[in-house]
Amino acid sequence: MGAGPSASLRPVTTSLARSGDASFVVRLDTFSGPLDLLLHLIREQEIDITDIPISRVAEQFLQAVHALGLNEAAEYLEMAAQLLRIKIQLLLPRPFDDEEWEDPRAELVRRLLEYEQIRELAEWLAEQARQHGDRFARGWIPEPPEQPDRPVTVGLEELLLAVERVIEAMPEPVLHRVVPRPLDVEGATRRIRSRFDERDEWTLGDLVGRSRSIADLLSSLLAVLELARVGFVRIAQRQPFGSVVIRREPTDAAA
Amino acid sequence: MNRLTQLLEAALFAAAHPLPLSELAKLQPDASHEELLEGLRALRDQYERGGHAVDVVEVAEGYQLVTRPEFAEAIAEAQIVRRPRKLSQAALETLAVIAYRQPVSRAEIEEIRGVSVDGVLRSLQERGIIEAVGRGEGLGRPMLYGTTALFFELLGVRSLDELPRLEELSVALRPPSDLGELTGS
Amino acid sequence: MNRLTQLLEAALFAAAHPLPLSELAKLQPDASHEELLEGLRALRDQYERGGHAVDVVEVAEGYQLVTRPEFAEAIAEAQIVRRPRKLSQAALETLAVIAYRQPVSRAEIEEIRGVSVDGVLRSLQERGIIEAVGRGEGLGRPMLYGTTALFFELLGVRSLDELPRLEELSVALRPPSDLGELTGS
Repeated sequence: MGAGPSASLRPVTTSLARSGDASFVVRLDTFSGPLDLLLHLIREQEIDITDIPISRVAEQFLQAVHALGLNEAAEYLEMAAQLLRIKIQLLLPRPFDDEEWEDPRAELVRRLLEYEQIRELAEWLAEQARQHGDRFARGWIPEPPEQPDRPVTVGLEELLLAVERVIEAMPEPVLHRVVPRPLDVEGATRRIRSRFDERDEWTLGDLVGRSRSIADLLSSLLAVLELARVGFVRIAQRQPFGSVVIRREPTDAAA
Repeated sequence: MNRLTQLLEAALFAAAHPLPLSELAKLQPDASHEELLEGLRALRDQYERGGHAVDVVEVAEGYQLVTRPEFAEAIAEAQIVRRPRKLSQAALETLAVIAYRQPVSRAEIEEIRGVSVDGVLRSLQERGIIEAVGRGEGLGRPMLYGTTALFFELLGVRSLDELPRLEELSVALRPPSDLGELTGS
Repeated sequence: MNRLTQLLEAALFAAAHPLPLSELAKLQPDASHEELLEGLRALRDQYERGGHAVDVVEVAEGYQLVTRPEFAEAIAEAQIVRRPRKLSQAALETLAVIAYRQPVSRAEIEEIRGVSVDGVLRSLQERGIIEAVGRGEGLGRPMLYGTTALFFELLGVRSLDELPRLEELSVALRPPSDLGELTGS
């Protein structure tokens, strides 16, 4: 199923379909819509667009829609319906002398021509984009360190909206007064000192533990610092961002 | 290179996007229109004579420094830059309709293309190639679309005037529509 | 300029980041290390001799093209490259708190906004919209922030008193709790 008799200019993607009687080849995914498919059928068979043999084209169109698995595509089905409607209108007897008669194909022809123009323009755009796509703009602009930041704009309205957002997002004000809780460094020092009876080395996290409050945490930290100051422990960090280790100093000096 | 030419080079170099003449004029407020054009010409000459890989192009109603096309293959192959993503046929056709009929509503585009263009419009808008330019009359006051400066940048054209006129197209029979109005005059 | 020098120029110009020699080597795989360095030197020479406003410099990550400093300044002054841009939501909200509560400490802003404002404060300060105006009472004597003359200029108001709904909003923006009470005294 390689190359069919028609070498479409557009990219080949997937399945081919061949209709029984008329030998035309259509390719799935290469059509950007029912007008495209219709135009393809007409142009490929070198049909005069102003005198479309609707009966034949409608049949081919339907076959193609089936073959392409486009049965689900409302747009294609709509076009198929329109073609059949035109076919029927053409079959109706018309008065020989009726000057008011309008070819039921006229509107379709107009749309097809209009669409064909758009396609030609699209091709021009594609070629233009392809050519210009080979010209690259500067990809990256290093920030000169000494240059001031870009100027900014602020509007009053913007500012007021921001204020309102902030107020909106604010938690309910705390109405009760927080009872002051004094730091208890002495108590914490006693507690921490006693923990070194268990072992000689603690990480700061383990030592301070999960404090019940900020005051407790601060008390513990101050206690550790105080113990380090008096030489009871040494504070070390073996690697950057590693955990802080508190180690009891050898007690020979004290002993 | 004289001072103005140097300033022009520095500005085009630092901006990356196309700069209109009105912006470039700020570099040396006492420089005339002609002097600016002369400076841009001098810069081009300098690039040409020096055998540089870059060039000044006129695009999207401005001036921009870009690499010469003959080096595209090599630097794309070396994976130093990626070529811009190709536009799909659907995107190209939609762009063609918008370019020629802007401002235009989704319904009008769909009427011409015969398919739904919802997804294509969204993606073109996200890529900044088209934008909503207002609302039309009529039912539901539909959003109207137009092309952006990036559209011209992508194509490497100065403005709508550089797009082919409908009369120049090979499609023989002109449809009895108002398709020609935008470019016709 | 020979082909390699041209390729180097095109690559450095179009690349999205500084290019190390290893990447530049991909442009012409048979070129030696020395030839690449020679090419970069040739490009520099060409810029120098031609009196160009650009230059090749080596940074930690590799080679890049830059505007010469003396022109960078002129461009910054002409403000053609750096278009004014809007502040982020986060910056605006922080600015709003400072405008209505000044002088105000970082802790207080953070309490009101419920998020860390470290980065935002720094960037607002760098842009000259706010400044440190003193130090507060209490633990650590925290830095206090206020708005600058540039802020009023941007808003188009002459002074704090001209900010709309000043009294009402400054009360509404009171921090949910008083910071001093937490640590006790």
